Amino acid sequence: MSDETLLRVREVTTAFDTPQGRLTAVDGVSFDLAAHESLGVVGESGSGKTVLSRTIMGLQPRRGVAVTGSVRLNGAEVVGASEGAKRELWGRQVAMVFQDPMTSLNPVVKVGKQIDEVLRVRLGMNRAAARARAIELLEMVGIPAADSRYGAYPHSLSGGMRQRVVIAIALAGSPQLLLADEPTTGLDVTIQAQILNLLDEVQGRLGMSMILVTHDLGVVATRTSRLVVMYAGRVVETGTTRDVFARHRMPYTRALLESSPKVSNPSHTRLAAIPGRPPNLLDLPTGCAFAPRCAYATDRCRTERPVLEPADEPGHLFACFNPLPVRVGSPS
Amino acid sequence: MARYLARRLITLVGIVIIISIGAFYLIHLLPGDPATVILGTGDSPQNRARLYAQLGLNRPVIEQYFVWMKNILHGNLGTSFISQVPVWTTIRAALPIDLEMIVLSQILSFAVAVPLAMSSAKRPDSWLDRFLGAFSFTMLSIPAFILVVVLVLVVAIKWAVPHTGVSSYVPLSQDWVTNLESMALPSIVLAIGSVTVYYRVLRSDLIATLQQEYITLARSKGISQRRILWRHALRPSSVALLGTAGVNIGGLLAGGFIVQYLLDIPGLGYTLVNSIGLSDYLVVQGIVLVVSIGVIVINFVFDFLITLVDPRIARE
Amino acid sequence: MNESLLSVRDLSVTFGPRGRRVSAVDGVSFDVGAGETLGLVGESGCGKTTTGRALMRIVEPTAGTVTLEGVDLTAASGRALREQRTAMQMIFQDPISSLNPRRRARDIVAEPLDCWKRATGEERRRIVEELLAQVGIDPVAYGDRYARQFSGGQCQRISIARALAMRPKLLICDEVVSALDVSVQAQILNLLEDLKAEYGLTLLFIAHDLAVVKNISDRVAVMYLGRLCEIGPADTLYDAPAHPYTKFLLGAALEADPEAPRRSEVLEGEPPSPLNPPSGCRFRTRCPFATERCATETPELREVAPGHQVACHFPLTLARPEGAPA
Amino acid sequence: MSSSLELSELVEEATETPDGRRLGVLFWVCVGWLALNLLAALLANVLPLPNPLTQNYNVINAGPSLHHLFGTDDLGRDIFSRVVFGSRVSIEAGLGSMVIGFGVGAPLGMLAAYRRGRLDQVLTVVMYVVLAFPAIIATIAILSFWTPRTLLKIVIVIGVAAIPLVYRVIRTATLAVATQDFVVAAKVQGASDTRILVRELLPNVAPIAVSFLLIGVATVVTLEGSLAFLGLSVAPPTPSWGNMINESRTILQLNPWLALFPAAAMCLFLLALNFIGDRLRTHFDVSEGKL
Repeated sequence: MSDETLLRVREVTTAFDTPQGRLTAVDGVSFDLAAHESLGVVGESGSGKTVLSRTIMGLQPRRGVAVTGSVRLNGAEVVGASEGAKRELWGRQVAMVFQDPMTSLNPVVKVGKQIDEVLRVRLGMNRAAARARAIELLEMVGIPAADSRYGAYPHSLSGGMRQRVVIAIALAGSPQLLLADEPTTGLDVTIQAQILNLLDEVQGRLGMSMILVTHDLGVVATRTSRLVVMYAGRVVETGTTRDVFARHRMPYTRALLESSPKVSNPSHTRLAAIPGRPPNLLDLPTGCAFAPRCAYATDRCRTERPVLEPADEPGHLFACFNPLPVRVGSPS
Repeated sequence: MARYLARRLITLVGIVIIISIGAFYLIHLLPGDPATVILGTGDSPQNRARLYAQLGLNRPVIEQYFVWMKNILHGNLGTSFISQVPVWTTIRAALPIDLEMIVLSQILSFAVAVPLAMSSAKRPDSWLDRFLGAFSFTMLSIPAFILVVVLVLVVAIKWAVPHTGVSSYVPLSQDWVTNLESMALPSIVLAIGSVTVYYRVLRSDLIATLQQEYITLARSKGISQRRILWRHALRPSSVALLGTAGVNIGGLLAGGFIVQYLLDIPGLGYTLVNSIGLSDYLVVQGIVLVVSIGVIVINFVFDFLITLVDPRIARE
Repeated sequence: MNESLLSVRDLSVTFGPRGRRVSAVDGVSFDVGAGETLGLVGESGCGKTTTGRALMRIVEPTAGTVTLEGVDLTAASGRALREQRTAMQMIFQDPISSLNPRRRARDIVAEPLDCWKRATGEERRRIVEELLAQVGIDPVAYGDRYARQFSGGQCQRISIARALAMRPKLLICDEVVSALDVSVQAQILNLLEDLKAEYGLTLLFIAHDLAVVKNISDRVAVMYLGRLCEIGPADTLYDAPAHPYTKFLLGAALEADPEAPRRSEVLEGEPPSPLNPPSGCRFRTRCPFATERCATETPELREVAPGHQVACHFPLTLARPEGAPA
Repeated sequence: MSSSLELSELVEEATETPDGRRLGVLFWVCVGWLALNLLAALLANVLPLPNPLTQNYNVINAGPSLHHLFGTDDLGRDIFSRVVFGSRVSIEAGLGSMVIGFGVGAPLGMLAAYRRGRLDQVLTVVMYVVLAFPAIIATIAILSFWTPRTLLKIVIVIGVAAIPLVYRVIRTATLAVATQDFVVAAKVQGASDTRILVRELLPNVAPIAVSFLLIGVATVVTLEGSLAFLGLSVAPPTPSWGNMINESRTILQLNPWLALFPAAAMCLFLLALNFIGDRLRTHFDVSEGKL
């Protein structure tokens, strides 16, 4: 492993025990993340992208979960580590920005105190220093009148402001890796743009690595250098963002790209909808999980599971028996 | 916040007035002549004359109410026609006993229920949680009077603990050891009832809270589980607990009679039961009024505590 | 434009008690021509959903008129109102909560028919099965399932079938695809286009997603803080927005294309509170072009191109030299 | 969304019937026990039971035997028979007062939550005020002076006191449903208010109402027992569980059976009611939360 690699994920599988049986939410996922790099993880609901981000952090519930494989963050193994050992990583090495800013802040604790906690408990700052630093962080994430907002309760802040506070909490311990799980899903477009720019800016400024988990290809298109596309818990395609957009080989990637409407297309452009619905994780088909919805599926797809294999470009992998031909030019 | 409290205070006063009307009017709702009901067994021509003078029974009902109210505001709830003791004197002697019983039982209840609920919520469906769940459910289904009968049988008789009667009751200020000895059993009985309720309410809210995203965020900061439970989970989970406690404590004040009656503790409930037996209407009326107001004040205090715990509530 | 089917004039909705009154919709006027799709777009809290609900009088308008085919809907009450409502139908954002979990798909779709005793027995069954089949739900396999047994996309299909049962003239779609996965979203959008053609429907399509709105709409109206900013043909409005707000909104939209230019012009700040909206133009507090005049004088909608109206004192299209690229 | 919440979503997505949860064996045992109690109370006159009032001084304070299943009391009356007949008082008081409480409180609560506005405001304030009056104290006060005491009067007083409580629960439950989009959808289709109340709201509120009703019956049974201790329930010699336990206190050491059987009957009855009520509530609450 090169010393540039910050995060090394190998064959990670996360399965939940449910009353209806064993549910494999993440299935054999592997990738590397270099320092200062930003990686996008894209998939629809049920693709396992959120469970994957929690598994990387080791933040899954305590019981009823089985994780196998290896997640090494700066050389430290997360899978199987004790809660105490993981606690050492959390906040200091890796921090998370959550999906819904309305529910991710404690409603009865002042926002300043929620930032303070990392500084005082984890960094051992005293009360005054923690307060000063918390206000600095609030200013850094673009909260106006940070001094007075320090004592505000979350309910008096708008969604955008709350997400800035969540980012401030994540930055408090100066982590090397920031995991952002759908950080802008519930926000308005103009606020979404603000938050994405903020994440971009702090990542560059603090030299962090970032994993941006989202269902929206628009979010990752210009803000990540590499992409992982997930379907039914597995990686179906990965490569540089450019390669995945322009030279994708997996039919699901194309379907995902072409089924979402674009502002640049004329109105009443017929959308290439994917038939059927996202897969049932408790009852996955034997072969390729996408086969039932795939226009190119053959008998082999329905019986045998494709593994990731390299495409022409370096670092570009796809899992498909009938890959699409490389198209010339960009997909749009 | 201040506006919210002011509004609550106004409603409080309004309700007290309505309750006073209710307590006053009770006598007119009952069948028969009010004078006969009030005098009960203490009927005599002199008493009758005094009653008419005291309440102005021949005057219009509205005027009677104002006379009655004026007396009450001067601390005069009337004088019992049966014992010839002022009602307020009787109540003042009994009330501290209820308060002591409630304070003791509530300290005990919270001290037991909160840690139990936390250990249950930490690992729902663990053997401890299942056991506590089943146990609390069973206790919930045993009425207080059955519990008292059983406890008296086991503790007071089998273990020969001194069973104090009304005559031997000693106030806290006189001899706290003897007092606590006699208050232990009733407080424990009341506490058992409260613990089961508090445990169940807090446990289910804690479990819901621990599934909230902000708890995951707190975990992701790398702080200890103990800190998460006490600093992040307990406060947002205690809104329903405080609401329940307010109602429950009010219920103890109003419903403590059964325990007092069975254990011979001369509190308000005991006095109430006795007065009902003697048909001492004025004492009953006085206790109804005092207890009602007490219940409302307790609810108000707990509503206030809730707004302290959850700042979102005062905003609505 | 075709002859207008729906005509909204000076529609206003206010909520709340005196002193804390929120003006959610303030003097909104627009027309929807028969057979066309009008997209209503804006950020949360801009009043687009309230506008849709006020048209159906689920929320009572405080002022203004709503006319459908010459009939004033704001005048009716009681049974007449209920009967008029059937000419318009509505589909909601949350597909799961739109269906009563304790009823079967078949009965949900039949509900409007039962309400008005339009069909019974064999005819009712035939209509329901036809509708379900049309929205892509197999009536034989799924018709007897309870609402709670369906996925979000399927629920939305059932909602559409129910809305079509009374053969409405106007369909109001309120954020109907925002709760769905992209792949399912495309299915529903295509389905709506197909049904619109088949039933000759007129659509009012309310959404926050600019790409979705453009995709389905003939004309688009943009709302900000309870007022209409701009209304015009979809393609023109997106290519050459006349209102600064529209321009910023489009600038913030994310294009799923890594080669797309990363637009640096981001709208700063957040919308002000509707409790205390700014005087004059409501966008002026965030508008980089705002002047004195914007604070004192409320801009009215005026035409900048045929069919393209804007409520701005200094529309962008007029300020540009002729022939400049959009 | 937390991992566990997301998990439940995944599971729901993956299983076609989220409502497939079971109520459990214990639930049905409790239902059976309740049914047995009701049946015995209903058929007490027809069953081959000795008269609960007949005194037999030859067998006083006898332990359980084949002849007297639960033994006899200090007057030689058959305890088993008295327990069975005594259940009638508890059941009549519990069901009767809940019929009054739900008969008035439930329709008002549903109407207020659906209509909102002025009607809701007025009703809620009235109920709030009534609720502030401590029901137990009021019940005792009224019953102590409203003589002669009969079961009907007890039922009326408790039933009226229950109205605001029922109103509040039903109003809250209806409110949670009435704000859902399917109610708006029904309005949009032109459904009348009555139709919406009956077709859309009632089926969703009913399960909560039933579970609350069962817990309400349990509360009233306990309250009636307490009243018996104060001599405010039905007068002896009519058997009731409360009366029997109260009478047994003085001779508890002499004849523990006398207290044990009515107390056990009462506790098991309450346990069954509470368990069924609680189970129903969690069973429906979960799916309600997913609405």
